[in-house]
Amino acid sequence: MQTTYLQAVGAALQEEMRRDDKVLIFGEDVAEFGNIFGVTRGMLEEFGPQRVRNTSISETAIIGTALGAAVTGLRPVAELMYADFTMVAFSEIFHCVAKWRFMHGEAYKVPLVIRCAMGSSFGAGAEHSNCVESLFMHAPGLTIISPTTPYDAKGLLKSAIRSDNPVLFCEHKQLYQTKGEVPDGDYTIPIGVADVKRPGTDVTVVAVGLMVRRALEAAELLQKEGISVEVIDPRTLVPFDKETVFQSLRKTHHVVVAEESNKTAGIGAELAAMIQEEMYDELDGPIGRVAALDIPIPYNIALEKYVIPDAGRIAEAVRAQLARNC
Amino acid sequence: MQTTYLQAVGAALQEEMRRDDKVLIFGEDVAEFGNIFGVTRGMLEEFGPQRVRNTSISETAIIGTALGAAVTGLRPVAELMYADFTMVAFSEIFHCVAKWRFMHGEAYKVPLVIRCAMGSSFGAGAEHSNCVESLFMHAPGLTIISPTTPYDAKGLLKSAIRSDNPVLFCEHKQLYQTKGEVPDGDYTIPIGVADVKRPGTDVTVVAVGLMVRRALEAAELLQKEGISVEVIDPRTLVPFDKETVFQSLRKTHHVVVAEESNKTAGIGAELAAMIQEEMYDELDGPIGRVAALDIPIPYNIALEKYVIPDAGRIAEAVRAQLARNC
Amino acid sequence: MQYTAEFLKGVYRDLLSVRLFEEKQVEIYALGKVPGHIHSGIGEEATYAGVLATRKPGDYFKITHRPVGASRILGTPLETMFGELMGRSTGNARGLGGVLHMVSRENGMVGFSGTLGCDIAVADGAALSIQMAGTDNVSYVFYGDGTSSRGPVHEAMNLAAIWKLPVLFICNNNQFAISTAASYGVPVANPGADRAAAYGMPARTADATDALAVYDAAKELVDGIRAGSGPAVLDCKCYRWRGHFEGDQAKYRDPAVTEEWRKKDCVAIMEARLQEWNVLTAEEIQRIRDEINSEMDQAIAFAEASPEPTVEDLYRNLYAD
Amino acid sequence: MQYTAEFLKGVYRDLLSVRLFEEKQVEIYALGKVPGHIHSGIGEEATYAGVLATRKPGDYFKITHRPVGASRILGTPLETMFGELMGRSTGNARGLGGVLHMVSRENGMVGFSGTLGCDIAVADGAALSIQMAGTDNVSYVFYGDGTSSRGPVHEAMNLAAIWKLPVLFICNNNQFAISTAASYGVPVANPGADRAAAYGMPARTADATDALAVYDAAKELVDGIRAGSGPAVLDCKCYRWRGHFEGDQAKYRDPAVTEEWRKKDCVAIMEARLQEWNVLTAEEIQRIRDEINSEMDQAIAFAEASPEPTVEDLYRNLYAD
Ligand SMILES: Cc1ncc(C[n+]2csc(CCOP(=O)(O)OP(=O)(O)O)c2C)c(N)n1
Ligand SMILES: Cc1ncc(C[n+]2csc(CCOP(=O)(O)OP(=O)(O)O)c2C)c(N)n1
Ligand SMILES: [Mg+2]
Ligand SMILES: [Mg+2]
Repeated sequence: MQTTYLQAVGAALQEEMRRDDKVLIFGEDVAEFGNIFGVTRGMLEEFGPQRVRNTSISETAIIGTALGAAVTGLRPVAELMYADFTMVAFSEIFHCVAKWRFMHGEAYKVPLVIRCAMGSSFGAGAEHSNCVESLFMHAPGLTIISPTTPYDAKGLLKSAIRSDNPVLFCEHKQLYQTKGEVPDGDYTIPIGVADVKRPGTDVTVVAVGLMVRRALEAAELLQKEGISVEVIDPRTLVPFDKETVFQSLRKTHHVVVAEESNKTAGIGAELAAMIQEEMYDELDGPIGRVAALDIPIPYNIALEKYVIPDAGRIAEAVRAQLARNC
Repeated sequence: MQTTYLQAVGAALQEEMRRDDKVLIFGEDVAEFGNIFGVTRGMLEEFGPQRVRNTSISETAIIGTALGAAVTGLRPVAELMYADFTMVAFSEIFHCVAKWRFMHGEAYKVPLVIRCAMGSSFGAGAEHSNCVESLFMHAPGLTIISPTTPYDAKGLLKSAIRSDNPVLFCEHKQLYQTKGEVPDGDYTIPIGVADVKRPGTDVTVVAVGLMVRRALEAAELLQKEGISVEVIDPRTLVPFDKETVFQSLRKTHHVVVAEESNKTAGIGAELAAMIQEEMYDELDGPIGRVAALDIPIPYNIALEKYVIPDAGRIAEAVRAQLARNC
Repeated sequence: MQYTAEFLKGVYRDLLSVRLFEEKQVEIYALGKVPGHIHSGIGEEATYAGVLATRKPGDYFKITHRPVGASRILGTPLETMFGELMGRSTGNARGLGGVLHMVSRENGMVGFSGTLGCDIAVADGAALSIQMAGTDNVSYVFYGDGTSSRGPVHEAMNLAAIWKLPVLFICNNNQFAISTAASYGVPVANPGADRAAAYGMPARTADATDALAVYDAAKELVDGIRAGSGPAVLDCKCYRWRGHFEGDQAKYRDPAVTEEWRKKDCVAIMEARLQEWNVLTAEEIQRIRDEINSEMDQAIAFAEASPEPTVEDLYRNLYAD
Repeated sequence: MQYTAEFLKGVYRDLLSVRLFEEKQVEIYALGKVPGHIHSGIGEEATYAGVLATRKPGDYFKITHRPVGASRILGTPLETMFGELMGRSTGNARGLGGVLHMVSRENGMVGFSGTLGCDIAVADGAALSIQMAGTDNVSYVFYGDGTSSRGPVHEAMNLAAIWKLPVLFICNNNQFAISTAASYGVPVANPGADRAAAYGMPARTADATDALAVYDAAKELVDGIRAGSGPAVLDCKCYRWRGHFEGDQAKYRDPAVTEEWRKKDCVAIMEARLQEWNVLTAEEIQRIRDEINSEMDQAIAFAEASPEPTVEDLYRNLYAD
């Protein structure tokens, strides 16, 4: 069945709530309003006000409450309206949620999911457009998922809800209305397994979030130039599926990492550093990083588009890889 | 004059407060108590309760207040007791302080310094031992300084206070009692200039914070084995002095980055990614990353020591670099 | 009548200029001229017009995302406001900050954070500048009923209280935080005033459909602050006429209640009163409206004719030299 | 006498076991047996002994960094407590969590964050579990006067209030946050109770040199919570006898005042009263002391004989399988 990414997320929530009455969701405007993007529409009606709850504007309490609920046997799905707001509960996520089990012992289980709407979305400006994965990759103890298709979103959200570890689940705003095939009913996708979104032989592009789509566009473009691009979507950033990337690399010997966040200390920093460290001899050149410019996201839309990589910029980075071969 | 790092920080504060009555300091326990490490001891007596102020335990208010004070003409030095607490004011630093000028225009100047005591210090555990530079390297708009000697600490803190841009100034707890030569009176060190702490010819070690000392120890060790290590201390992480590192690399063709924070998405991730991207052809092997294990800092001191790199681990990484030459 | 005609005309002009700005904003948004998302503040103008009638030179101000037109009261040039709103290089932040950031430093505005609540303590900082300078100025900080539940608001109030900073905290209680009614999200009737005692601060509540009632309550608190009594809280109750953002159909609330509140229009109330008091005639009112509207039309034309910011503009404001 | 002898003996044993744990902690710290930094809670035991006398099975608890010995009241085995305190593999977190994290999940303890305040809402979450299960249990959360100024405390109280969660917020007001007196850092007299009205919560204050006074006040609030009236706040006023951490000479306060407070020793007060009421004799008291001390000495010997955690232990608790 063709469904949107938004519907897929909603279906995962709905099915998991039907399956397990320990699952409940809360956050700002998730009840009557069904969340500002409509993700939780209908949930209040089906599951009632005990399991679908609005909160006050209190992000630290949302996260803290989720943590306490998880430790005492519920499986909360906490929503932060925008991924940017992970930063107002940063300590609660980084110090508490991530390290709770480590600091208190194995009797403490933290089965919670933090969902948030991430990324640029045309004119949302410097405080409502951020991607945050790289910040939390530095927090041992978290699982970080960034799905890019309806199929992945549904299957991974189900796995996240069933996981006994805390998961940061990043939904991309620009993907909410994109469509894809999603089988009816229950299925899960294992956490920590990358997906080759397009096979290819010349250059490996590891793309995250919205950049998966742009990388696929770039691959299409490049095919016309006779360049075969393999696009890998890690889907989960922690744990990271190194092996799928390494396998690809053994074939292509060229890697470009594409992400939407600022370049400095972004996801690409970690991936490039890790790949060159572990696979140096397989590389025929430096790993390219395609990322947003190191600037807050500007309000002006033309400049917003300029700051965030497009297919053209990814294609350029791929060509630069191959130019080194000559 | 030989002074401690702690005294050097104190002297910089004192001299700048004497020089410019727009400078004031506030934070938890900075007044009578002189800060929990003693850095601001005597300041209240000299400058009075208007310019040396205790706050409540309100880190977001400390940062917000510093921002408002800076925008309206003061030059606040705000203290967060531990660097870990930057995370409780993360949004205020990342979204507000860093982007304020960008979001509001050039009429807005943000001359403020956030000082914090950083790093491991024997048994302080998972929430009081963190290094945070890499998190904030992802926030365009900030200047980030991590001095490692009394001389650097004093000169750079003065530059930070005189800067019209917001500065995160990280003081390492384990360095507070270390001594070094500091000239009497006023001098500054320019922001964004690295320092070659030890010249060498075989391998470049870019070390940050406490790891500068450990890298120097490692260099000493390795010298006995006939290996000549150049130790570079970036001193400021943003802006980063690429040229000094590149110059060294043109000579050694081998780089190891040493830091104290978790490896994944740490400082070394960015530096390794950047160096391989920009200087690939000068490299004779992969850039080595020496960092803390990807685990919260454990309370048990033997394990804390195990998690954080020591001179031996840096030396090993250097040897691994050269082993590739054969 | 306890107010001078001059004063009343000033308050009215402020009130109206916010209303007309807010209406204009909705209008040009519908025409696709605004790149970002706007939050209409129609119905909430009296909070600003009333409170800001107590201001004097040297005061500082932190406004919010609603009504953004309030920036006009403080003197922000319409050209830079519309420039910013429309993402043009003539905006105060060269079109990079956007709809939430139409401010002017030269008029005492300290800025705004779209991460609601994180900027409340910025007003403490401005008040600290005032306290260090030893003047009798005030730092005004506006925030919403929903925002009142955020932690940084608590921290900022606490610090202002212990340092006795000259801050007036103004809670613009429009009774909603997106879809969440204040009656649900806030466990007290007055999200500002009922929390003031937690910091030992004096507080007042005001009917913010009436700019003069707001002024009176604010004046009492501001006089105290200027006299050195430390921070205070003012609660202004009004109602958000439109959806949270344009496009929000506000199905989460009763249209009949909305209708009731729309009848208590702060602009109409003020106009009726000024006519009754013979301060302004219907014709004069119309003239003022026309004046403001034509100023805005000119500013919009100017903004539209302004160049988009360039790639060079991007880095210009990131760091000061 | 309104209390049973059984009850009084129980409260006394709790009080004393915290005191003796705290003393033991100071003692072994001075001997260099504790790797981390400890915060002595001597003088503050009555807050815990009094409040926790209202508990029943199924309740949840969030304690603080002071007095950490309170974990003992809830049943955390001394072996895992000293194991954790001394950084040994027999600690509840294998010696990786440390002095701040001596807890037991099986006794309802939800954990603690050394980033003060960030964990207050964890008690809301535990209360949510109770609310979903529909029992009359209570989630108890302790925090300090200094911590009361942190934003997350405000957020947690607000959310507990709007969801009517069964939470008892207990402010252990020992009058200091490191060197900062509550009289400076908190703008109200009672950092807990005086802020309860901001959330429409009932509140009580108690003299926390008297465990029974604490119990009485807590009981009233807890009965209400169990009956479904939603969250409440209890303020317990006591005094931190020692420095903030061991080594702090507390020069920021008047030793004469400290002396005055030391005279109001909650343990001595309880002992005198129990003897007066013929609940315990001096000999019985001594026997209880000896019993507790010898249990502790055994546990310390056990911990000292326990292996240090290994490198394999490091990753064992990071993720659940
Ligand atoms: C920290 C934070 N959380 C959530 C949001 C999303 N958000 C934007 S406006 C809004 C409602 C604000 O309510 P209120 O403070 O009453 O102001 P109003 O919109 O009614 O003017 C919310 C939740 C935000 N911008 N910042
Ligand atoms: C968020 C945060 N800020 C600062 C600290 C440092 N700190 C540790 S204990 C303490 C004082 C706490 O005072 P209070 O809440 O009254 O508890 P007490 O120590 O008196 O028991 C402070 C400021 C911290 N641990 N966490
Ligand atoms: Mg509102
Ligand atoms: Mg205290």
